[in-house]
Amino acid sequence: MAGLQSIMALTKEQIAKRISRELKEGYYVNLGIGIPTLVANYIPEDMNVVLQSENGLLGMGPFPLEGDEDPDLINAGKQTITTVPGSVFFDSAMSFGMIRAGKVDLTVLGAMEVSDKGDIANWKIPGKMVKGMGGAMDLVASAKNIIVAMMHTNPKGESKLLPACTLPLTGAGCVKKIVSDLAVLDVTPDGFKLLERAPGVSVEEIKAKTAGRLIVEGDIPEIEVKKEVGSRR
Amino acid sequence: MAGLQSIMALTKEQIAKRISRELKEGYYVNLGIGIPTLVANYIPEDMNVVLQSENGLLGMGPFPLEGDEDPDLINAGKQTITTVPGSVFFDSAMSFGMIRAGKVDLTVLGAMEVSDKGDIANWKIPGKMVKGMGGAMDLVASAKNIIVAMMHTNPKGESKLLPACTLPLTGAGCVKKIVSDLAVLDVTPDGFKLLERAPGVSVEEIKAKTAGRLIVEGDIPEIEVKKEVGSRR
Amino acid sequence: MNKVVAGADEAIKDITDGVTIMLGGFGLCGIPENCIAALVKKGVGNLTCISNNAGVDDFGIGLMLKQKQVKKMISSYVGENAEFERQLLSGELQVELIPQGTLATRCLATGYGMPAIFTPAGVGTEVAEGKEVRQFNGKDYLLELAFEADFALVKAWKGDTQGNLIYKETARNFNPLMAMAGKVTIAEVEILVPEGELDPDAVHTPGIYVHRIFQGTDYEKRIEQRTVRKRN
Amino acid sequence: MNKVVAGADEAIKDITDGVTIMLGGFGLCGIPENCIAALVKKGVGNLTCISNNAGVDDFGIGLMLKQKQVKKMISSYVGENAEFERQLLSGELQVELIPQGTLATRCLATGYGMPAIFTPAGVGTEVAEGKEVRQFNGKDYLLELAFEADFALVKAWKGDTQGNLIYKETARNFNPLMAMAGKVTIAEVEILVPEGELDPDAVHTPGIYVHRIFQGTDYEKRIEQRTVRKRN
Repeated sequence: MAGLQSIMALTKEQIAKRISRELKEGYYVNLGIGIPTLVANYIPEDMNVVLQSENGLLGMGPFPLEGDEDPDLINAGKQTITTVPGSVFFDSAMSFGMIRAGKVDLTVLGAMEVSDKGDIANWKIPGKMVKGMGGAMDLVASAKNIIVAMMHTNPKGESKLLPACTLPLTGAGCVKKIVSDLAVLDVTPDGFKLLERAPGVSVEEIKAKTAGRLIVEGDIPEIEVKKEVGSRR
Repeated sequence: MAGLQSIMALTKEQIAKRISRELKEGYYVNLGIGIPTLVANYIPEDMNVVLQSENGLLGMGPFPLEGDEDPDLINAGKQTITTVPGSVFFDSAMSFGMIRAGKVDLTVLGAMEVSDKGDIANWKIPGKMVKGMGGAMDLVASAKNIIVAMMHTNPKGESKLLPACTLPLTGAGCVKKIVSDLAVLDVTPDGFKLLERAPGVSVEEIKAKTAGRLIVEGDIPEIEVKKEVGSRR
Repeated sequence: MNKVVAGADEAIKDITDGVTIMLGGFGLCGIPENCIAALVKKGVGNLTCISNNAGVDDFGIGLMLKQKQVKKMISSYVGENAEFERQLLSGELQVELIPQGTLATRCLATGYGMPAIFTPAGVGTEVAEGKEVRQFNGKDYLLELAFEADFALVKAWKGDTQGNLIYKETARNFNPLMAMAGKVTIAEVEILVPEGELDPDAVHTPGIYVHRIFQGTDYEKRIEQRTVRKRN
Repeated sequence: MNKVVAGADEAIKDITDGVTIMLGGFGLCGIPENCIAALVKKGVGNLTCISNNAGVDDFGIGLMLKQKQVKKMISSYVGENAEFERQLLSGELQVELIPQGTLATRCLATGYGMPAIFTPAGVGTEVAEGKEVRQFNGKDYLLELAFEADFALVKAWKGDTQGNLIYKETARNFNPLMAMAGKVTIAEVEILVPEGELDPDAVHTPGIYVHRIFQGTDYEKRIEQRTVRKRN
């Protein structure tokens, strides 16, 4: 497998930047912890996107300036944050209410494993201390549009895109798209459909590192990474 | 029946006054339209009682002074009202939420018929234009303690306290107590239990005008009507 | 995120014959006066209206009834309105009466993505006919389904350009619930402010639920039952 | 209607061994610091705690865990806390993990008198084991029951003597939901005002849900993840 190891895989920032191209004007978006959080850095300046934090906030702003931290104002990752004009607070029942009702247009979250049927596992590793699912199960069960941001393989080089998840599920049949360090893939009824590949990463490498069913049709373009997308954060 | 017609029956105001003696310090109370509304006039001045209006208000005050009417401030009877210190507004889902959750200590409402099993009918007369149940079905299905304020008989002299309601029910097995123009009665598993009678009204008259099962045990005291209860309205 | 439209006519432009509309308000309190006027002007018909009440003869939904724009009313209390009664008795108008708390909670269910709720209201009555009854802790409850509504028309006191809404006093009533329950939610407000001017802790309806907002005009805010105390 | 008690010790005086307590807050944000301190001081044990998180080693519910006062935690996310992990692995502590939205909505159900709710969260996962699955409009939902809790301990920003509460920013989180769900609800506030001083349109929790209220003292309001941008 080492011979296929790409040195051109996307960085976490580049994954986030690629995901930011899925945003549309007027979207309400929930970003999970980790790479998904970085997506906020790549929202085009002229695009109106409102970030939801499931502990009870619409309109999440950037981290506060040093000394401006407010202990009453945190995000779902328990980080100190700020508001933006038009922000609004609500309780956690309404927060998950709007999630369940499909009012959040896009949810981006990380995963340990995704199956080619769109199942996702990202909360529990048997034998390890289990911290809990937090809001992940609610989000994956309810979101209209879920994009997973993840590494294509685990540190041992094993594929995380599987025919079936080996870990306990967070949700079944819910993932719509994956942006990994190697590729962009849609989850279709017939399996993972390869849409784009990281610059310099071959289709063969992606095939080798995708254990689930993979559909490759026609030429697979490279992910555009060079263009600097305007950041407002 | 005419020979038994009492001239000493309670007035509507006296019924309301008698019901006010069921209030306790700290009660949250929902008063229906008609005689129940009058109960507000007899809340003892030194007693803290909060009135709920199911359209979305806790802390209903008296009618406004002429010229102070506020179209945004009405009660469940659509009458202009005022607030009191500590009043709070909420939406109708929370309003019926607190009703269903048993947070309202006492509900007083009118009735066309009550059965000796505690069934109540007060929303629909077949053949007549039906206006709807409004919040009555929610209230009777949820309240811990329901007192019905009503005339003992209809204009034709027929009993409204029946073995079984003839009209479509508003709720089944929910009425706890009745204060009529003739008597105060508890609804028990064995039927209506006579507790008090209007001054000058005989037990025989009450028996004659109660079609449902009636329990009369020992001496039945007269309802105290002379004492003026302090009013804060 | 600017959801502001010019006025009621533009806000309702895609409301067509035969759709289901929720209308906020309790009695004449907190009703979307401007939207109703625009619907009357547009003359759209065959509507199913979900609203706690049906207005009076010459105001509120009564104006739409007068023009025979309403096929069916889903309400908890109606008939403060002679034309309503006439149409009902003549069979021109269908009416479905449901308990007020059930009406409110079915809106909440929609807005909170809950397909159904359990309520004790109506158990043992004709409201329970054909409905599933289920016992929890020895008490019976009816299973009631969340609403589906193509449009929700609500009236708020203040709103901002993002659609965040604040209601005043008992004019809140069904408005925040229906605001959450419309596939498309249209809000009319007495005072429209730029984003950032509302207290984020005091907003009742987050803008995520609202698709269009406009500043209403000429509010009549009619009083249905004027009850007063005499001044000394 | 005066629900004011002198302080945390008096407010929790009838909390005894073995009861079920809800505690508001998300992480360390909006937690009832004074009530927790009083429970630690009182040493009451064998508690079942319903709270989204379980504090950190030296703050929040972590202080109660350190004293082994907690028999069982019902939470959505735990283990930011070494002592928690130790007790869990040793079998001293039971943990029931439930999705965050389910936790919130089960509180709402209690406060709104709904015996159960339907949610899609957890369908097809181990959370669904032993639970009723029901399909509405082609989508599967789990039936989840309302909570029962002997006491709810919540923290608000402002409150009045009648128990009306207003929360600040994201410190709202689970507090208004648990305030509605306790058989006895105890509220601690940063600022206690006489009745009539809160804006009736801005109150989040009506006092009808609150049994005792007191002005808290010495709020630490610890920050769990201090994240900042550098000043230029």
